[in-house]
Amino acid sequence: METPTQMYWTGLSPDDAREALVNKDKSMRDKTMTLKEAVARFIRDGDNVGVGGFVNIRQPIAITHEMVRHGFRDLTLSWQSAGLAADYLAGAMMVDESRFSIKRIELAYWAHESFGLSPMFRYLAESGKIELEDWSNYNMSARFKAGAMGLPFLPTRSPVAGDIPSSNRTRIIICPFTGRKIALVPASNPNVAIIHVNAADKYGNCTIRGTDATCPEIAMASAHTIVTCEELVDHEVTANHPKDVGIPFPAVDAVVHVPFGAYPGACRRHYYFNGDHIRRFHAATAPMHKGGASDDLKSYYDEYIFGVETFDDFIQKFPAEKLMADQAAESLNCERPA
Amino acid sequence: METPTQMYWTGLSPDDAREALVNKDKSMRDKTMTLKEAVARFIRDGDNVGVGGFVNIRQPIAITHEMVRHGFRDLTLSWQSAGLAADYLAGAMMVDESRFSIKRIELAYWAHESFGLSPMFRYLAESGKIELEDWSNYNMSARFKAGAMGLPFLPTRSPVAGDIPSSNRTRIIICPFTGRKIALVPASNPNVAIIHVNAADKYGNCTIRGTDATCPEIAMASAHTIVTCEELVDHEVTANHPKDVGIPFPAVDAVVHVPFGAYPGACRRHYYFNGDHIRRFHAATAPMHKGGASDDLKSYYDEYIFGVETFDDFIQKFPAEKLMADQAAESLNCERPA
Amino acid sequence: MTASKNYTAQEIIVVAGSKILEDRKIVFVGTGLPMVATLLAKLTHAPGLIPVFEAGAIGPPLSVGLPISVGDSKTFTGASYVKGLNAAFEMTQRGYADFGFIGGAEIDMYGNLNSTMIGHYPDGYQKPAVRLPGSGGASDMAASCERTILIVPHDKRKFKEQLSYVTSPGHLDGSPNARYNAGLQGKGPYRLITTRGIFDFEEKTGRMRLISVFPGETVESIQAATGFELLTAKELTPFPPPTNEELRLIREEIDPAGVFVKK
Amino acid sequence: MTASKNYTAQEIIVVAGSKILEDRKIVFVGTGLPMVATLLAKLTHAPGLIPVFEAGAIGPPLSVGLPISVGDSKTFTGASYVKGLNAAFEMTQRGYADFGFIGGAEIDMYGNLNSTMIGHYPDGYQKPAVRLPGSGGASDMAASCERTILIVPHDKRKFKEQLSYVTSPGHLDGSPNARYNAGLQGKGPYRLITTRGIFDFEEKTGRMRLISVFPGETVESIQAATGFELLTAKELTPFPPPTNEELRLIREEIDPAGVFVKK
Repeated sequence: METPTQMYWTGLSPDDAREALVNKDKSMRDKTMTLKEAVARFIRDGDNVGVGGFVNIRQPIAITHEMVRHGFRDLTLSWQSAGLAADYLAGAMMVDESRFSIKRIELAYWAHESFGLSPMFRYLAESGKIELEDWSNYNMSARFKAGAMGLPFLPTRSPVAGDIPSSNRTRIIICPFTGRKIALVPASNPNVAIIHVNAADKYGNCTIRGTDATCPEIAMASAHTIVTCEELVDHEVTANHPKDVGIPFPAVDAVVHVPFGAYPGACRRHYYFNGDHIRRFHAATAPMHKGGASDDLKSYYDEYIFGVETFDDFIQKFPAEKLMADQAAESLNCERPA
Repeated sequence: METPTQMYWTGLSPDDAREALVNKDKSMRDKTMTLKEAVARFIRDGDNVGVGGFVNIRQPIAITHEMVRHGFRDLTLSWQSAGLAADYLAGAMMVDESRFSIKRIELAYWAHESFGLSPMFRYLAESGKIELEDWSNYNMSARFKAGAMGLPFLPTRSPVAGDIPSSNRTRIIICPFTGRKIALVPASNPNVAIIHVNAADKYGNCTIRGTDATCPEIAMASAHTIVTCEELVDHEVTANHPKDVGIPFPAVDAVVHVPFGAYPGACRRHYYFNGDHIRRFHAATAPMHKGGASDDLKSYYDEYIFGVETFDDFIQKFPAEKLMADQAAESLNCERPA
Repeated sequence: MTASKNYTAQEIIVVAGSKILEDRKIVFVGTGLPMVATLLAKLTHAPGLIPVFEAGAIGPPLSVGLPISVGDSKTFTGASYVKGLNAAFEMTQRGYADFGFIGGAEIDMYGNLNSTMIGHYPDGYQKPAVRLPGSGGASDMAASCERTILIVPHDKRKFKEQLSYVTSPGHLDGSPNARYNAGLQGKGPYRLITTRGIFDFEEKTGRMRLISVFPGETVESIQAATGFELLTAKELTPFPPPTNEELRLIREEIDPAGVFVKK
Repeated sequence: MTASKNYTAQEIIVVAGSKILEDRKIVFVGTGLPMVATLLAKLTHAPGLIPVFEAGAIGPPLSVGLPISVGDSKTFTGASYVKGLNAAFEMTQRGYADFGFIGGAEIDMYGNLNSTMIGHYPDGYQKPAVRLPGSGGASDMAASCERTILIVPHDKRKFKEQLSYVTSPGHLDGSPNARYNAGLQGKGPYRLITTRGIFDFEEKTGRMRLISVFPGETVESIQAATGFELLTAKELTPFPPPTNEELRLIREEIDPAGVFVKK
């Protein structure tokens, strides 16, 4: 615990992250483009990808589908708590490792709360196919925050004890002010952030409803940020409710209008979970857990991801009745007039 | 720079601040009271008082007037950039040190931007009457933030060089992750925060327009918080625009409805600066700078502070025409329908 | 309110959890049974209880029903303060959470919990026998809530002398001031609720101590389901079965769909 | 656009400052002349310039007129992002500010600035001869903006071999990598604008170097008003007087009340 392993950075080091931002075009310009274009332009093999959302809330599902279609190798994935976005990327690796592969995961949690464990996580971890680095939710949130603040680390009090600090690059020091132990967690500056939001203007100012999760921090920490939004709105709309803007335009590189972009997960004010489809997706991994082939999972990907051109085509596979029911369920959650 | 003075805490130490909060009643209850009651109940001689607002924007002027009427001794005052709130407390000391006294100031800036220097600051500092600890704006903001986060310190990159770090309790360390120098600034956990906001509900949820300054951090860092508000609103109003709520109710101990509570400074959406009165107040210190008596300043205090019962009486001393003109000027600043 | 005999293990856990919560305090609520216990407490003896969720909702009334995720829209509607994870954990680290609920797949006698992996740590860390979800916010709550309430189903496989991995620190090795010396905040595990009874932790040793026995269990039956030696309080109180009204609230008002409390 | 001879020292400073700013870049704006220079740049060659203010406004259009404070309501109306001081400085520390304007009461040959006190530091710190306002955000901008533009009225009393106090670090002692080694970010002082001319800082030595001379000044007159030896660029360009259109913009459009640019 007191003798951590040699320091290394995944994604960008603090100095490189600063340099990348200094040299980036931070101007207020139209950043709208297609998802295909955004993914091809801002993600590279070997990148550290920061994943927005929280468990199955406002996860960047559309972006992960497009990433799978594009194909990437040796990614590092970083998040605090993830569900479906992680599953879609991991499932692609289970289907065809030569086409899509994850090298490493820096995480606090990968499962689905009331929808159960992630069979993808269990499969990849228990077969030793991915490098793991465990942190706590606050650790990962603070790491992104440190990255967003231009700092090499933040101090945290949790968890300074137990086995998490020795699973990762935490350094425990004696606080020079109090004499008590305190943890320092190193910044995370991903190469690219993938984030879904409620609304954005063409410049990239993002309105977030309900949980901010750690999306603002991931966007500000990353060298580039791809944003999908339920609603693409006029700049005047975002500027009129400025405290609702969670991510400011200079942090964003691509804005893509993708309604239902977090589906079958949930998105506040737009739609609640489609638990049936989450379970159906998970069920496709069952044969592989028994040592069987990937045929079922491959069929799922062939039907829902490789078999469609865009995420909109994926959404069109759901009956309108179901989509509207999930929207209606969310209306009840929000208790507000339309 | 590398061998800082022995550590000491002003206000509460991190451990004491935690203990105080753990033992405090954090329930959701009606916290409205009079300003007299709030000041008498939550401020003590010798306290470290965290001052909200920024220069002359949304400073807690009404609270400082009541503090002066009450009388306190040996206060420590902490802020990033202050104007009139600092002046009113300091002027009281210049008028009668036995009735009101400041022992120490932890600050980044004390002046008035376009309204010039603070004659109170110059007088007290140049006569050696107060202990000074200089920081930068970000230092003080980060110190309150550390206090609000329950941390003993935050790292900052500014200013790790120059004379500021040796003027205060900054410790410069070698970052264990990068090998570069970085500053650690100790938390500030004041005994009490004094803050003016745009709107609050009776529980203490505070809506802030325009700059948050460092008000949320000061409130969350302090053992107790007194809030004055331009508008006292129903809880439903604050809860309907939750991202506008900058300070949550558990951080607040007293809510006082004080329209014009930051006047003659400015408050977004409510009123712009009354520069004439700021200059008139400052002019009352002129004889003291020439080694003369405090009669002019005493007259000012006798008329505007000691001569009135409440802050509302102070406001009534301004012609309605002037108050309305300052409100009208602010309407033009905000470019929005009523 | 007559006692019912038709209740499940999850139902008595929920009732026990709700009774430990105090009115007008702040409780950091994790997913699952803690949500149900919090709602039950608010509907019974603790209407002024203030829930906090790690995704960033402070003080929601939970008037739109039982959330199925801690980041769920239902946790945000009507909340006083709506931010993200950093804000929720910063407040907890500061001392705003009087109580926190934590679960785990394994527990030891000091209330340390494992929710990361089954296998050998550190050698088998990169290829665990069973990979669990990971800490999520549990280790943060364990580190910084003032008092934690642990919930673990009670069987010998889960109540272990030695955990595979310590995710959420409890009383550590039970030594004096162990938590403070390690840099942790808060008093640590306050109560443990299992499927068999309720426990506290002896102040001097930090060790798990049986204080209340659920209907149908005895000191012996509980010890037999535990992989280490249990302490037992001098005055052991039997825990009453849930009342019909409590069961009605759980089954009809709080979790009618059986999302967390299976029927 | 014919040249005018009727302009003030403040006006030529504003014009010089605006010309150094680049279109589509982010500038961290301090109170006073930097606000006027930023507005002038936006109205002339840099309509896409993005102002940031330390009180927490990112990218306001400044369409409601000249602010008189960096926390002024006028800096917030129409802004894209509205937070507080921590957010503004965190973004700057991260690298979001391409330029920052800083002033001071004293400057040395390396672009270090004093805005804290006149007197002896540290002995006289607690009872200074003259107490100045203090750093405010100046030392933070000096530490973390990518390039800083300094503005100091030019006279011997202010251009000193040795400062009373270093508030805002510039090129420190001018040694190679001095800023990086001290832990600072960004390239430091990029240009200095005075009442007499424009300066850069020699890369190798970090020393102040005259690059452009204002009308009516010479290398000699400027050196005579400077308390240390100035470097001079090989090709010294005379700075043209403000145009009538520039003066009209300043006097009629930007600061008609003469809040910062005295008439």
